[in-house]
Amino acid sequence: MELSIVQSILLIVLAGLVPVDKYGMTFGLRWPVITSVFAGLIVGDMPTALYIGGTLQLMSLGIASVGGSSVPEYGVGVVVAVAIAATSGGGVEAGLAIGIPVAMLMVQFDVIAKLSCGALVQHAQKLANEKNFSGMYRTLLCGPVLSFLTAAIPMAIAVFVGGDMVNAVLNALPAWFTGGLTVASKMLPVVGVALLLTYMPANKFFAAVMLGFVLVAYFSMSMLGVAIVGAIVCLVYWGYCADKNAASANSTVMGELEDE
Amino acid sequence: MELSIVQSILLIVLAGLVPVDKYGMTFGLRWPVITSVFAGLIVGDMPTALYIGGTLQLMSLGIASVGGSSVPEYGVGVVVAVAIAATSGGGVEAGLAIGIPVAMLMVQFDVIAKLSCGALVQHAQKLANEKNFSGMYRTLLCGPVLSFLTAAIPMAIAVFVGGDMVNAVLNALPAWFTGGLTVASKMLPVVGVALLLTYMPANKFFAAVMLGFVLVAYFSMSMLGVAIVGAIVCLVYWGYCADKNAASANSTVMGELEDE
Amino acid sequence: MELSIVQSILLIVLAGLVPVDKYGMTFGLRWPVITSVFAGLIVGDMPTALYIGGTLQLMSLGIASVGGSSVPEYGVGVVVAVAIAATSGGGVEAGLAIGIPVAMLMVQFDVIAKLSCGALVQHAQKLANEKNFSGMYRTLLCGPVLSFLTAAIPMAIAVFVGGDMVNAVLNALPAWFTGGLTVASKMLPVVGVALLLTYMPANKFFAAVMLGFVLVAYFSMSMLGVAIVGAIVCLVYWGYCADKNAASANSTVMGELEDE
Amino acid sequence: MSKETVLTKADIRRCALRWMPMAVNTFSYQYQQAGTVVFALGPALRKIYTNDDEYVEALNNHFNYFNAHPWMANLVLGAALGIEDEGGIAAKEAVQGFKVALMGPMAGIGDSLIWVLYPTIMGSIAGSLALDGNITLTLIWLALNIAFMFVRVWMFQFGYESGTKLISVLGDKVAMLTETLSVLGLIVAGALIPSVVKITTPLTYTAGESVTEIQSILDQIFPFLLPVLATFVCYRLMKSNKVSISVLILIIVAISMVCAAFGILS
Amino acid sequence: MSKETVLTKADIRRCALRWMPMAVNTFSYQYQQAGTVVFALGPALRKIYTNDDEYVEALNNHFNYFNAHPWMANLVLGAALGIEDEGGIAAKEAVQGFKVALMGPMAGIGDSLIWVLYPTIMGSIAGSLALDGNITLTLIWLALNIAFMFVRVWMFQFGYESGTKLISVLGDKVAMLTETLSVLGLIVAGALIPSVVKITTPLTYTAGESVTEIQSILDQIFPFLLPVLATFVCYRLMKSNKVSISVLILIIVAISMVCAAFGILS
Amino acid sequence: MSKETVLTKADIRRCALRWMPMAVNTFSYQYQQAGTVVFALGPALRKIYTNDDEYVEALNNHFNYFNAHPWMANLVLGAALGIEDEGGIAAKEAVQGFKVALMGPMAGIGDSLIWVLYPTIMGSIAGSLALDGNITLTLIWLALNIAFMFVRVWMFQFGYESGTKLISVLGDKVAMLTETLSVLGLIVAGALIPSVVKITTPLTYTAGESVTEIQSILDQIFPFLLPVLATFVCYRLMKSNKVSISVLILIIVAISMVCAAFGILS
Ligand SMILES: OC[C@H]1O[C@H](O)[C@@H](O)[C@@H](O)[C@@H]1O
Ligand SMILES: OC[C@H]1O[C@H](O)[C@@H](O)[C@@H](O)[C@@H]1O
Ligand SMILES: OC[C@H]1O[C@H](O)[C@@H](O)[C@@H](O)[C@@H]1O
Repeated sequence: MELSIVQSILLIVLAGLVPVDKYGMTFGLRWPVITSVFAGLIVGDMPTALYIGGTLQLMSLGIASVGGSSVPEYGVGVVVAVAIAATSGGGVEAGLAIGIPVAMLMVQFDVIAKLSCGALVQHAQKLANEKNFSGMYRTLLCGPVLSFLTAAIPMAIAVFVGGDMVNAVLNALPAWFTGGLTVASKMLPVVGVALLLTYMPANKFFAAVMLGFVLVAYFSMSMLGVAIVGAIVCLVYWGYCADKNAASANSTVMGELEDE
Repeated sequence: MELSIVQSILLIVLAGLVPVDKYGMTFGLRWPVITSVFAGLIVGDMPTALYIGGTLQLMSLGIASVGGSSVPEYGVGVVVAVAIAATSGGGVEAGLAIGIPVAMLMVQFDVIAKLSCGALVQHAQKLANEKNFSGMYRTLLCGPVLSFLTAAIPMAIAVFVGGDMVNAVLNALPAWFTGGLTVASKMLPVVGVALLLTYMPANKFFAAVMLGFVLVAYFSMSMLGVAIVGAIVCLVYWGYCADKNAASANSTVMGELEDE
Repeated sequence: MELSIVQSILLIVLAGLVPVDKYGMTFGLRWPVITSVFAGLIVGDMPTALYIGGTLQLMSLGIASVGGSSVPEYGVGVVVAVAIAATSGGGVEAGLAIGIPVAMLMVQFDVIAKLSCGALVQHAQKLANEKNFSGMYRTLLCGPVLSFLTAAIPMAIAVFVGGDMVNAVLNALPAWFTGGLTVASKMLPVVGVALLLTYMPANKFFAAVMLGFVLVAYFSMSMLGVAIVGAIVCLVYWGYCADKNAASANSTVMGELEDE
Repeated sequence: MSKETVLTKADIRRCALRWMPMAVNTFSYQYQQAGTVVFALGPALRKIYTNDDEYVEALNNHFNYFNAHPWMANLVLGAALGIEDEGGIAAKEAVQGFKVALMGPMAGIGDSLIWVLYPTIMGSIAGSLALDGNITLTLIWLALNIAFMFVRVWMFQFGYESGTKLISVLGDKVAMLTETLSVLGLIVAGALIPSVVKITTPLTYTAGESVTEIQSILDQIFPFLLPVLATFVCYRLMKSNKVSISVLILIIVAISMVCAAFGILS
Repeated sequence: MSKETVLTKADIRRCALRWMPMAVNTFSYQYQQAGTVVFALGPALRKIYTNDDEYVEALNNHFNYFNAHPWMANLVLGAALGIEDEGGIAAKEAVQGFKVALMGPMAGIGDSLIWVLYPTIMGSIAGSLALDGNITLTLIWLALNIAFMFVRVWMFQFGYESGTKLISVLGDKVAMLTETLSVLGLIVAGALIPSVVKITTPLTYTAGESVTEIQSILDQIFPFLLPVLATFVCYRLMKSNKVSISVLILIIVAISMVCAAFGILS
Repeated sequence: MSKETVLTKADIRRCALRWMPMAVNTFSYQYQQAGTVVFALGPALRKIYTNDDEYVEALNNHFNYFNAHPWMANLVLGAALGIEDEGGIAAKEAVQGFKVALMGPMAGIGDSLIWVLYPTIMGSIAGSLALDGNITLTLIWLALNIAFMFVRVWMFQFGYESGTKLISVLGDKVAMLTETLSVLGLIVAGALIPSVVKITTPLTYTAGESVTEIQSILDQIFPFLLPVLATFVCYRLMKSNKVSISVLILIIVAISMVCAAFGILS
C-alpha cells in the first residue's frame, strides 16, 4: 500500500503534535494507545494501529519526563510504526523495528530543542526590555514550533525517504554525540538551580540551602517532605520576625517619646 | 459435673475482675496463666485449669492494649474455658472452643464500654461544675463496674445458659456491627488528639505540631525519640524566651528611668 | 640459620618502629607488605619475607585504628614471622604460627601504652605550668619511646629467647587481663568525651549535645553529616546573635542619648 | 508564685492508692484516663484549694485528655500534683502542659517494657511450665506484680517531690515554663496523629490483572493522609462548637459501621 | 499595600487558556517554564501595570526560573497572579518567593500522581484491551483528559482567589512574607541539588580481580559531591558575571560530550 | 583584636614537621592527641607569646582533648595556629572551639579514605603481587606515602593562611565566633557519645528455650543507654572535682577487668 500525499502530511502533523500536546494541553497524544487511534484513522487500518499502540503503551508504562528530563517518546514511535507497517510489506514487526529506535532518538532531539529554546526565551526577554511586547509573544510562540519539528522531521524522513533511511541516519550518529546529549540532559538542570540561587538571598540564608540538601542527601526525603519541613522553618522564622518587629517598634515608640 | 451456685458466682466474679484488674491494679488477671490458678481453685480441677491457662498464655504472647486499643481478652477466655471444660463432657477442647471466641468478642464489648464511659465521665464533669463532688466520685466509680460487666455478662450466659448459647449469640452478631466496632476502635483515638489540640495553643505553635508529625510520619521515630527532639526544641525556645524577657526588661527599665 | 647480633638488633628496631611510624610519619610500616621488604633485607631472604608480607597484608585489609581503638598490628607480626621463619626449620608456617598471635597481642600492649601516656602527658602539663618547658618537651618525647617498646619487647623475646617462649607467655596471660583490656579499650573513650563536655558550655547549650546524640543514635548519621547539620545550626545561631547585638547596640545608643 | 505546700506524705500515698485500681477503668475516647485522674487527685486538690471555685477550676483542668501507661503515669501525676501544690491555681497551665508533654514518652516506655517485654519473658516460661502442671513461676509472677505495687506507690511520691522542687526552683518563670511545655505537648500531639489514629482503607482498584491499592495512592499524595484529614475535621468541628463531642463520637461510630459494612475502611 | 484588583474572571480564564497549551513547550535549561509563564500572564500583567516600566519589571520577574508540573502549576500561577493583582509591583519579591517555594512540592505531587500513577492505571488496561482490538477504555481515557482540562481552568481561578485573599489579609507584612518565602525557596533549592542534578561517574579502578568504583569513593568523601561541585562552580560563574548563561550552557554541553566520549560521566 | 602576625613560613613548616612524626604517639584516653599538639605548636606559640604567663595559658589550652585523623589534623592545627597568631590569647576560646568543631569531621573523612580506602586498594594488589615475589607495587606504595608527606606539610601551611584570614575578616566578632563554634563543638561531642563509646553487654536471660538479650532490652528503654550513663557519670565525677582523671581511668580499667571476667560487658 502507498500513502497518499494527504495521508503523509496528516501523519507528519500527527507526529509533530505528539510532543506539542505532551508538553502542553495533554489531550493525550503522549500516550501511545491514544495516538494510535488517530494514526489508525489516517491510514485506515485501525486493528493494526491499535495493536501497535497497545504494544508500545505497555512498553512505555512508568516512563515520564520529570524535572525537565528527556525520555523516549513512544507516541511518536507509534505514528512511525503505523506508517511503516501500512506501507512496507513487513507488517507490525517492520513498523516496530523502525518506530522504537525513532522513539529513542527523540531523547536527543528533545535536548536540542530545549537548548534552542534557551536562546528563544533569552531573545524574548530582550524584546520585553525593549518594550517590543508583541515581538516577545511571537518569539515565545516559536517554542511549540520547535517541539513540533523534533517529531515532524524524523517522521517526514520516514514517510518520504523510507524507514531504511531513518535507520541509516540513526546508525550514522556518532556515540559521543548521542551519549553526550544524554549526559548533557542530566547535567544541564544545574544551570537552573544555580540561577535560582543567584537571584535569591542565598548568602544570608545559606543554612536554608544546606538544610534542603541534607534532607534529600542524608534522609532521602521526598519534595513534599522537604516542603513540610520548610513550612515548619518558615513558621518559626515568621514568629521570630514578628517578635523582632514588635520589639523594635517598641524601641521606636520610646525613641519618639523622648523626642517630644 | 455440675457447678454449684457458689462456684458459678465465683467464676462470674473472677471473669468480671479480669478487665477491672487489667485496667487498674494489675494484680495479674490480664495474664491467662495467673487467672487459671484462681479458676482452677474454684472448679477444683487445677491440672485442667493450668493446662488451659498455659495454652492461652502462649497464644496471647505480645498482645497488649496500647493507646486505648481493644484487644482479645484471653484472661476472660480462660475462665470461660475452665468452666465449660469442667461441666461439659468435652474437656479441654470443648472449653477452648468456647473460651477463645469469647476472648475475641471482648474487643467489641471493650469498645462499647469505652464509648459508655465517655458519657459517664462527661456526667461526672457536669456534677463537678455543679459542685456536687460526691456525686462526681460516685459516677466515676461506675467505670470499673462497666469494665466488670463486659466480662461478667458473657460469663454469666456461659455458666447459666450454656456454651452453645454463647456461640449462637456470637454467630448472630452481624458483620457490620463487629467489624464496625473494630474500625471505630481505630478511628476513635482521633477524638482525643483533636481535643488535645483544641485546648493547647495549636495555632501559635503550629510548627510544633508539624514537627511531631514529620518525625513519626517520615522518620518513623519512637515516642521517646520524639520526646528527645521535643526537649531540644524546648531548651532552645526556653533560651530564646529568656533572652527576650531580659531584653524587654532592659527597655522597661529604660522606659521607667525616663519617667522619673 | 642463626641470626647475627646485628641482624637481631635491626629486627628489634624495625619491629619497634612499626607502631611509631603507624602513629606518626606513616612512612608505611603499618602495612605488612611494606614492612616485609625491610625485614627481608635484614634476614637476607626476600622471597620468604615478601610471601609472609603479602599473606599478612591480605589478612589485615580493612583493619584500622579509628577513634583511638587498639587493633592487631600485623606489621609487627611480619617482623616476628620473618625472623622465626628464617631461624627455625619450620619455614613460613612456623613464622606465621608465632607472628599472628604476637600481632593480636599488640592490642593489649597498645592499651597499656595509651594508659601510660596519660600519666606522661599529665606530667608534661604539670611541667608546663611550672614553666619547665624543656622538661615538658622531653617528657612528651617519651611517647614514641613507649610506642617503640610495645613492639620491641615481644620482638626481643622472640629473637633472643625464641618463639616457643612467646607462645608460652601468651598462653599464661589470664583471660580477665586480656579481655579486660579489650573492654577497657572500648570504655575509655568515655573519658575524653566527658572531659570535652566539662570544658565547654555544656549546660548552656545542652540542646546541642542532645542534637548530636539524636543524629547518630536515631538517624545513624556519619560524622560528616553531623558536621553539616552542626554548620546549619551555627549559621542560624550566628544570625541570631548578630541580630541580638544589633538590637542591644540600638538600645545602648538610645540609653546614651538620654544621658546627654 | 510558690507558696506553702499543704499535702502530707499520707495524702500523696492516698492519691496513688486511688489511682492504681482505677487507672484505665474510666477510659473513654475523649477523656482517656482523665476521669481517673480526677478521681485520684480529687481529695488532694480539695486540700490545696479550700475555695470551691478554684477547686472546680482545678478539677476541670484535670478533666482534660490524659493518657499514659498506667504504671508510669504515677511519676507524671505525682509530679503534676507537686507542681500544683507548690504553684496553686496559677500553675494550672504548667500542670496541664507538664502532663501532656510527658504522657507520650511515658506511654511509649511503659507499653514496650511493661506491657510487652515483661509478660513475654514471664509468660513464655510460666506458660510452658503450666502445660506440665508446674505452677511455680506463675506464683512468682504473681508475687512480682504485688511487689511492683509498692514500687508504683513510691514512684508517685518521688514524682511529687520532684514536682515541688521544680517549681520552687523556677520561681517567677512559671509562665515561661508553661509556654515551653505546651510546645513540647504540641510536638507530642503532632506525633500522636500518625501513631495512634490508624485509619486505612483496604479498597483496591482492579483492572485486568493489575490491582492498585488505593491506600498506596493516598500514601503517595500525602503520608498518613486519612489520619491527618480526620484530625483536621474533628479539630474544626470541636473549635466551631457546632457539634458536641458525644455527638461527634456517635458520628464516628456510625461512619465506622457504614464503612466497615461496605469495606471502605479497615 | 493592597489596592483595587483589576482582573476579571475572564482575564483569569484567558491566562489559564494561554498557559495550558504552551506550558512546557518553551522549556529551556536556564528558564525552564518561565517563557510560558510570561506568555500566559502577559496580558493580565499588562492590565495590572498600565505603566510600561512597571510592566517590564514584572515581566522580568516572571522570566526567572520556574518549573512545576504543568497541571499543578495552574494553582501556583493563579495564586501568584492574585498576589500580584492585590499587591502590585511592591509584591514583586513576594510573587517570586511564592512561586519558587511552591514549585518543588507541586512538581513532586504532580509528577508522581499525574505523570506516573494515572497513565499506569489507564495505560495498562487500555493497552491490554487495545491488543485485542478493543478501543473502549482508550476513548474513555481521552474523555477523561478533556474533562480534566476544565478542572485545570478552575484550579487557576481558585488559585487566583486564594492569592488575593492571602495578600489582603497580610496587609503591611508583605516584606516579611517575602523574606520568609525566600527561606522556603532556598530550602527547596538546596533540595533540588541532589534530586535533579544527576551527575555520576561510571569510572572504575581495576586492580587484579578487585574493581573499585570511583563513584563510591566520591560518595564516601561527600554525598552527591559532583552535583554540589557543579552547582557551586555554576553559581560562582554566574555571580561573577564573567560568563553569560548561554556560553555556560554551551560549555556544559561540550563537557558532556567530551566526558561521554571518554566514559568519564554517565 | 587582630594584631601583627609573627610566624614565618619556616615556623609553620617546623610545626608541621614536629607534628607529623609524633601525632598519635602520645595518645592517651584523656588527652588523646593533645600531647603532640603541644609538642608541635609549642615553639610557634613561644614566638607568639613572649610573656611566660600567656604562653602557659596557651599551652594549657592546647592540652585539652583533641583527636582527628593525623593527616587531616594538619589542616585543623594549621588553621588554629593561624587564628592564634592573628588573635592572640584573646582568641583562646575561638582556637579551642575551632579545633573541637572540626576534629570530628576530619576524623571521619580521614579514617574512611586514608585508613580504609587507600590501603585497601593498594594493599590488595601489592599483597597479591608480593605472594608471587613481585615487589613493584609495594615500592610504588612506599613512594606514594613519601609524596604525601609533602602534601601534608603544605596542608598545614594552607590551614594557617586560612586561619589568619578568617580572624582578620571577623574583626571584633571573635567572641561571637567562639560561642558559635562551641555550639558546633557540643553537637560533635553529643555525636561522639554513641559513636566512640562502645559499651555493650553480652548478658542474656535464658528461660526454657527462649533467650532474651539484656542489650536489646536496654536499647528499648533508651538507645545507647550504657554509653550515655557512662558519659553522665564520668562528667559528674569530673565536674565535682572529687576524683582525679587518672584515678577515674584506673577505676574504669578495673571495672573493665571485673566485668570482662564475669562476662558483664564485652
Ligand atoms: O518535574 C516538573 C516538570 O518538569 C518539567 O517541566 C517537565 O519534565 C514536566 O513534565 C515535569 O512535570
Ligand atoms: O498507651 C498508653 C495506655 O493507653 C491506654 O490507657 C491503655 O491502652 C493502656 O494499656 C496503655 O498503656
Ligand atoms: O579517629 C581519629 C583518629 O583517632 C586516633 O587518633 C587514632 O585511632 C587514629 O588512627 C585515628 O585516625
